[in-house]
Amino acid sequence: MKKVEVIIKPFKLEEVKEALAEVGIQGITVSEVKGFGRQKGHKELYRGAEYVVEFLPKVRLETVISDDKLDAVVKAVLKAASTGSIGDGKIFIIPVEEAIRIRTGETGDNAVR
Amino acid sequence: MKKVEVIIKPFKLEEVKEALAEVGIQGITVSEVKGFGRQKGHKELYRGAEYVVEFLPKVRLETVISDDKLDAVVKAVLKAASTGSIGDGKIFIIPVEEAIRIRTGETGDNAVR
Amino acid sequence: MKKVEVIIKPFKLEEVKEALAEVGIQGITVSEVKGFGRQKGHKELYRGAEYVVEFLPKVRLETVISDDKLDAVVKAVLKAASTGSIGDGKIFIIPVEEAIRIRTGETGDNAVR
Amino acid sequence: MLLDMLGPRRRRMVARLALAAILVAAVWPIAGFAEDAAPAAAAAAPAPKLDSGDTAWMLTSTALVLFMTIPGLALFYGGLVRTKNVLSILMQCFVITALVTILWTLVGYSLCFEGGGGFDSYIGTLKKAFLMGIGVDTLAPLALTIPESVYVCYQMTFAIITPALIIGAFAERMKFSAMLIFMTLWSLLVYSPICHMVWSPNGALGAGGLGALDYAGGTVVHINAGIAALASVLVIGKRKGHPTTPFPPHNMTMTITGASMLWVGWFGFNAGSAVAANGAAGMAMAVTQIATAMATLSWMGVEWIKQGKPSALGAASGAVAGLVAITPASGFVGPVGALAIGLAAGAICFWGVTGLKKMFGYDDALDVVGVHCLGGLAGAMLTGVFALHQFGGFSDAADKAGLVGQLIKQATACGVTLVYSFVASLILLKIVDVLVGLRVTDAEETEGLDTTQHNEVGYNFSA
Amino acid sequence: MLLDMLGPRRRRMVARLALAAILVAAVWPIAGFAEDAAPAAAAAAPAPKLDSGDTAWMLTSTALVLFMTIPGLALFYGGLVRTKNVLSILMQCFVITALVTILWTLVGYSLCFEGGGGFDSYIGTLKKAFLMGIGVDTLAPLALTIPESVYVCYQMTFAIITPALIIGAFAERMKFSAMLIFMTLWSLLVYSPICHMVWSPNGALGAGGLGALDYAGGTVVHINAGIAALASVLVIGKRKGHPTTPFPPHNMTMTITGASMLWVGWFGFNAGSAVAANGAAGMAMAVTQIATAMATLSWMGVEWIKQGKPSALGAASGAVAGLVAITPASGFVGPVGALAIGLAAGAICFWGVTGLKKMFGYDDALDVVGVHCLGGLAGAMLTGVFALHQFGGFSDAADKAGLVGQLIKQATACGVTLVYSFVASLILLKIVDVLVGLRVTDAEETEGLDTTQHNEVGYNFSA
Amino acid sequence: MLLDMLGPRRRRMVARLALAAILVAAVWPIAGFAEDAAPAAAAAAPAPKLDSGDTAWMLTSTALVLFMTIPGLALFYGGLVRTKNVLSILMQCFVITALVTILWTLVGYSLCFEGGGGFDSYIGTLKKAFLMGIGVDTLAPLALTIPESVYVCYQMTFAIITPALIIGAFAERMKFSAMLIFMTLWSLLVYSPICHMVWSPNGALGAGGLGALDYAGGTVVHINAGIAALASVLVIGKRKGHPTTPFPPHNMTMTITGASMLWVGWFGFNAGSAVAANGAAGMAMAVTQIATAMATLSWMGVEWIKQGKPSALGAASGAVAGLVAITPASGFVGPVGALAIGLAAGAICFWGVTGLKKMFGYDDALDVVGVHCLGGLAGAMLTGVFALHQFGGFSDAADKAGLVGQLIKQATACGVTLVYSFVASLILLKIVDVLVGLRVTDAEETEGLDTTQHNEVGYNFSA
Ligand SMILES: Nc1ncnc2c1ncn2[C@@H]1O[C@H](COP(=O)(O)OP(=O)(O)O)[C@@H](O)[C@H]1O
Ligand SMILES: Nc1ncnc2c1ncn2[C@@H]1O[C@H](COP(=O)(O)OP(=O)(O)O)[C@@H](O)[C@H]1O
Ligand SMILES: Nc1ncnc2c1ncn2[C@@H]1O[C@H](COP(=O)(O)OP(=O)(O)O)[C@@H](O)[C@H]1O
Repeated sequence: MKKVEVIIKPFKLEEVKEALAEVGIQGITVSEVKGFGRQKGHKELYRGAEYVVEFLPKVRLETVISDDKLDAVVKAVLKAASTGSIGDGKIFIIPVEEAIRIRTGETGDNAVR
Repeated sequence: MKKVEVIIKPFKLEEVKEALAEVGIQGITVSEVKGFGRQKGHKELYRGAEYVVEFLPKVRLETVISDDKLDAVVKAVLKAASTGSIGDGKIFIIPVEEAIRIRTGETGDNAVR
Repeated sequence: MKKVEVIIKPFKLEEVKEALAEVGIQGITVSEVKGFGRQKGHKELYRGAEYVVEFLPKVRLETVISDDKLDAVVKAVLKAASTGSIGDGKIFIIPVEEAIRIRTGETGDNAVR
Repeated sequence: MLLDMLGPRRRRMVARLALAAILVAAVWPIAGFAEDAAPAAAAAAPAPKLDSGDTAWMLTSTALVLFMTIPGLALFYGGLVRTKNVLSILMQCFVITALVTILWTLVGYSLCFEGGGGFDSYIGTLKKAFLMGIGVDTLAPLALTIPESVYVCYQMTFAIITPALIIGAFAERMKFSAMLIFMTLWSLLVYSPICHMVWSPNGALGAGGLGALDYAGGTVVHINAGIAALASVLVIGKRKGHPTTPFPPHNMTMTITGASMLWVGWFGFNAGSAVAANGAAGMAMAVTQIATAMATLSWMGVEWIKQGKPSALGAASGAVAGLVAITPASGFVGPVGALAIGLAAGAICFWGVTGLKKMFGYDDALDVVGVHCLGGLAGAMLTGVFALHQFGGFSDAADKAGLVGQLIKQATACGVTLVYSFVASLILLKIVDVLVGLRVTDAEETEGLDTTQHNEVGYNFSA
Repeated sequence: MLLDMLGPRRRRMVARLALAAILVAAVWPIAGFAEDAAPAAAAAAPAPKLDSGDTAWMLTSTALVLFMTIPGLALFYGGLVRTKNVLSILMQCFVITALVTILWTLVGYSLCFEGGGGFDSYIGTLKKAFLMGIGVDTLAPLALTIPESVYVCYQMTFAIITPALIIGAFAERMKFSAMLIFMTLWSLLVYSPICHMVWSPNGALGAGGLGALDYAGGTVVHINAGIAALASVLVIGKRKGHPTTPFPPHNMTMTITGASMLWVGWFGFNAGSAVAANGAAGMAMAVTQIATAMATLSWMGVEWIKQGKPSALGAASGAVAGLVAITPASGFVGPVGALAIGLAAGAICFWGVTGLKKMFGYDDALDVVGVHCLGGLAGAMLTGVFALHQFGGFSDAADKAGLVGQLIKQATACGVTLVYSFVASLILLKIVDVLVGLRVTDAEETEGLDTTQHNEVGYNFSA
Repeated sequence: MLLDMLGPRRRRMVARLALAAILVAAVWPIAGFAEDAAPAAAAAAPAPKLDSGDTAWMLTSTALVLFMTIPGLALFYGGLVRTKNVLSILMQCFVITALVTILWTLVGYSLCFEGGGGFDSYIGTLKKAFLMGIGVDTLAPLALTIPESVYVCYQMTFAIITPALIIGAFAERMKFSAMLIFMTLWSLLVYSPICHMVWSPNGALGAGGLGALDYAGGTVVHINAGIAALASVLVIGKRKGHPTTPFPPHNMTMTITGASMLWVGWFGFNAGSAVAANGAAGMAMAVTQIATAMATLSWMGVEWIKQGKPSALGAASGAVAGLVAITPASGFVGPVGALAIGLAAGAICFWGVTGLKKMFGYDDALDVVGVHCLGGLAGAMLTGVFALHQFGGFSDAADKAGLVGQLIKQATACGVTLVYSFVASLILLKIVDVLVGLRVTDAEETEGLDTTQHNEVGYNFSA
């Protein structure tokens, strides 16, 4: 199994979620993160004090999938999340040794199906 | 070492934390996430516009442990987090190559003890 | 490639980010987490009911890097994040199989450069 | 809609109890119509005339007291619950405001203030149901320098805040529908008689009867609401997790904001109770301010000593305790009395929400008992002391009764209110429980009242 | 600064349209100066004298109505938008308050209330521009017991809230600069004539003209703002994502707080419209409270039945609907009329924000049309019914006109307001669109108005 | 409790300084009792009579000014700090309200307004300590149409807000205990004499002395608080991280809400300073509204030009700047003067919080110096201009003094206030620093004042 971690622009969440659903992914965990990268933040001003917001709001999706779905998932994300402009984000693939569904105790691919 | 990532229902946090403490786990990092899975969200209505809250609030616990504790940890979580109803969540086990305690520079199992 | 996950005290964020920039790391994802460890929380009191805040606010930085940068990164973090007092946090190193830049489709080390 | 599914056996029980409720409810109106006694107190004076200054102040006071409930009390209470229940609190305050307004218009005002019926010691008549007979130019029979329409509105705001205070006790677990039914019954069957007994010229407890002093609502509002609150938590039970899990306030800034609004709005409550813009109103404002300030410092001091640090919630609670305690006294005591009452109220109510509550172990979520019932009792009794001229007060009646005499009157009025309100509230709650069930299910409680009762959430910061 | 980059062709167009705008703008003042007609209505009375009670109440009412816009309306609206636009709402309400104050001082008050010009049926003169001639001791010509300075301020607060209401419709997508220009024009060219026609002694629609009844601003404020809101959403278009993406409120506690403040402040709006502290003010307060309460329950009931659960937003919306609908009626109807108007308003406006809006598919972000326009219309028409003595009202004029007669007058006034305000608003919006562009770019809309227009964010909880 | 651990050497120093403090503190009361001079100004008039309208307005004004501090100022300031310090701000405002109320009751009112002692130019006597001699029917010696109890309360709200303004400067780093001690001393030893000098009939700076004009507190409240704020940041030092780390506001919606409440409440401040419901009050309200609006637009304009975008914080700051600047002028200037004062105030204070602050590099956390001190100075000087009839004002005294003459008077009063308040504040702060230490530890500052001083946190959204 693999964990696919995807960092995207917040307003792309809906689209990526749907793209994943289309390739049969139903389990996703989402968190709000702040990103620091090539895309530069905007300036805010408070009473003359300039304040550069370097960390931009991003959304992280994580989904653990069986190895055979990896390609489809990556493709789906690439398509749905890309705007072509800087700051679109990244996909990271991380090995997962085991997955367990708490409710049933199912393990392995069954747990993430 | 392994990282055990657990996604649970928010109100189970206290119980799972205690269960982990009982098997000797003291270091945990917790974050609020939103989950998308088989458990369906509720509907909210704003002036007649229906709004399905698809992402449900979940809590993620992460703990990095030495390999020998893995079984105990998994068992403890399974017991504490399960309500038997859909949406109870998942456990993922991910390999960790190294852990370092920032304060002391200790590494490996010593760092997570 | 490796993912370096760092849990630090919130007010250290700025310093660690700069230390990472100095060793050439430009891509970082940051999230707010709550930590449970040896450092004990403070007590809050609400109308006589004592309430121990066990989970302390921490910040997690994640950065995916090419293997050759690992040493420099760990050293930079250790130096910037340490206060010598309990609760300074941890560094975890996790294997990453692949990284993809969504905007360009670049993969591997190129994606995280 | 409102009725949940019931089995046949339970349904029969419901029917029986509903019948009982209707009977009880019917007593008052019938009583009210029974006899059209002679015209009330006032009359005969040298042709009463509207005073625009008094009217201006009473219009303002009405706005101030309404402001106390929405948004004041709503925010004070709302900040103290968990995030998942914040809207249920705001909604309850808001809808109680609407509900009681209608009840008051239909029969409440008449039952409270239109005396002259056969049971005039206990309850009014229905002669002014639907505000019948109140025109643009009608002056208030009990305050002949202002229009009756203003008097109706001003008193209405008291009838609104009293039930709204109770919701703090059973917060985070009562069904919205049950709350509505209970408050309807409570307003008519508990608030009306108590209010009439204390403030109507021929009421059993007030100036025309026993002679207990209650300037702005120590018994009518605070003891009444506070003891009903106790009844409600005894019937509905503790929140899941109490007392092991802590329930820290989800938004203390909201609570402090609400407390500040209560403080400011309370000027309408107490200084407005002079029903005129004069020296009595001025002094009532002064002593309100002084007692509140003193109670704030008093609670803060005790907390600082006992718990090591002074908290914002403590300061705010102290202020509310002071406001509650000075309420019955505010037209009768002077600055020194106010200092004493404030000092006592802060310390006593601190004990109420820590010691007393722990002692008995009931789950009064937002401390209505410890602050309003206890603070109201302290205030009512101390009024019996500091209203006397020898203690810096201004009440000739109290002087005449003497210290002990007046204290007995005060105690009696408190006792009657405590017993009647407690018993009646218990009965009404049991009835409502049988009718629709008081409490949400365990799952609903865990999920929170906002989504389960109202299909909404308080905050959506990441939307 | 204010002008965005324009191509030469577009620039020419701008020039032409700007010219047109200036011409339109110039008409009123010129008209105003045209003729100094005979002194207005008042005069001749037995030496008018300031009444301190009336003055006290009007000072208070002014504060209350200002309180309705900031922070009341700002919070009510602010809570309903997404987090990234919350400051834009607060800022718009705040700056409109400042802007309209200055416009009012310069010419607005004079245009609205200083009649006697050649077009006295439609617009005032500029004789009191810069508040010229208003001294410390000048009494208000239209309310001889209070200083004119107070009258100026009181009416100013109405001129402030009316444009502020409109912003709810085009929320989350209009440029701040465009909003400022539009509101400047709208205030002068739409609010002023409508206000003059309805409330100036010789206005075409009010007591000295057609005889339509509008006590506190059903046409002037609510229908006027509501229909301009419709115009604005037709011109500016839908928000990105509408209607597929949901836009849930980001902070319902803020919205309920704002609604509560609106409710309390509205006492200044309606009871203040008596311009005195007397029985008329008192009755206006009473019926305001009753109608609002009834509308709250009415909306809640309909929602409960139709959608399964009563929501806090529903209750708050119902209250606002009731407040809107009772506004034109508040000086003319009695308690029973208030109950009826409230009942109707809750149900009608519920349909306005669900049925009507869906039917036509416009994106009125915060339901200004459904609540203010529709509620205003309902109120205006029902005023024509319940103002009659036979339906519990107090208006001799309505009695004289008869039910049908008065309804025709009401409908006419509504119609004139609807048509004039809609058309004029459309034209002004088009002009502003050409001048600076009404709408932010797609990218700005996605990022949110707070950072793109104001360089700030609403919340920084983790800072 | 309050005293931290001290070494023996330091303890000796404390003892010495405490002695000094007590001596200073003792001067006033002793002075006060020294001589019971002849009855003050008033008297002799044709039997003064309470006016219910004036009383109504002053009761309302009292509520409005209290509303400015809690929750107004508390929210305005509270939103601007970081999340971890929000409760410390709310708590400080709340407890200062309580503290000053008690001080005022005990001696403050008497020191400020009960003249006739041997040092009547500088300070009052203690004859009315504990509000002795003030009964229900006592009329205010300085405002014979209202009860003295109301006058006491009204002036109390000024004594409350003045120290509360100062906390903005040293926000996020002062110990709560130190703040309490400092404010106690400051209220008695700085506020009392300045207030007496300006507003007491025989005060050295006011109408009976120098003849400087200060209608509602330009010197007494704003310059006084503003310069004390400067003293406080010089003594306590910068926040950790200043100026490299940005400290963005944690909740701008809270700040805008607070600013709105300040705006509305300020009507009580300025129009209330007429101590009557008459034309003077009306005109004060009008010019307050106009100057505030103008300053809002003025700050917004400057910011827009200088920094590319207009911010909500800028608009709110501009409004406060305008309110501050019009305060001393509000009873003397006309609409045109108000426009000018507003225009100036917005631009000057913008420079105060950007240019001036950067120039000197002090860490005035929430810009008390730049807005209140500078705005107060601007207002005080411009009062000397626009109070003259030739500039649209109403002050005969100013006309008599002539432009230059009046400006010198104004400058003198400003100068005296600046010097006395600055020096006295510096000394008091040093004393408190030695006594208990002014500043929290580095670790506490990092963790935040909410948990370290009050054991609480502002928000618990995920609870
Ligand atoms: N090496 C990395 N490790 C972890 N997160 C990264 C890394 N590089 C980028 N990110 C995340 O991806 C987001 C987008 O990256 P950025 O460099 O701004 O643009 P792009 O994805 O177009 O190269 C960042 O805000 C950050 O959250
Ligand atoms: N494949 C997955 N990858 C990541 N997170 C998942 C995955 N499947 C489920 N989750 C997380 O677990 C939560 C519970 O899953 P769900 O399918 O609703 O019920 P159950 O755990 O009973 O199967 C989800 O809300 C989501 O946060
Ligand atoms: N084994 C672990 N797995 C995951 N997170 C951990 C682990 N141990 C510690 N942490 C995180 O690191 C933080 C600091 O750890 P703590 O034990 O308090 O102090 P120290 O890092 O000095 O040993 C914790 O609050 C927690 O967030």
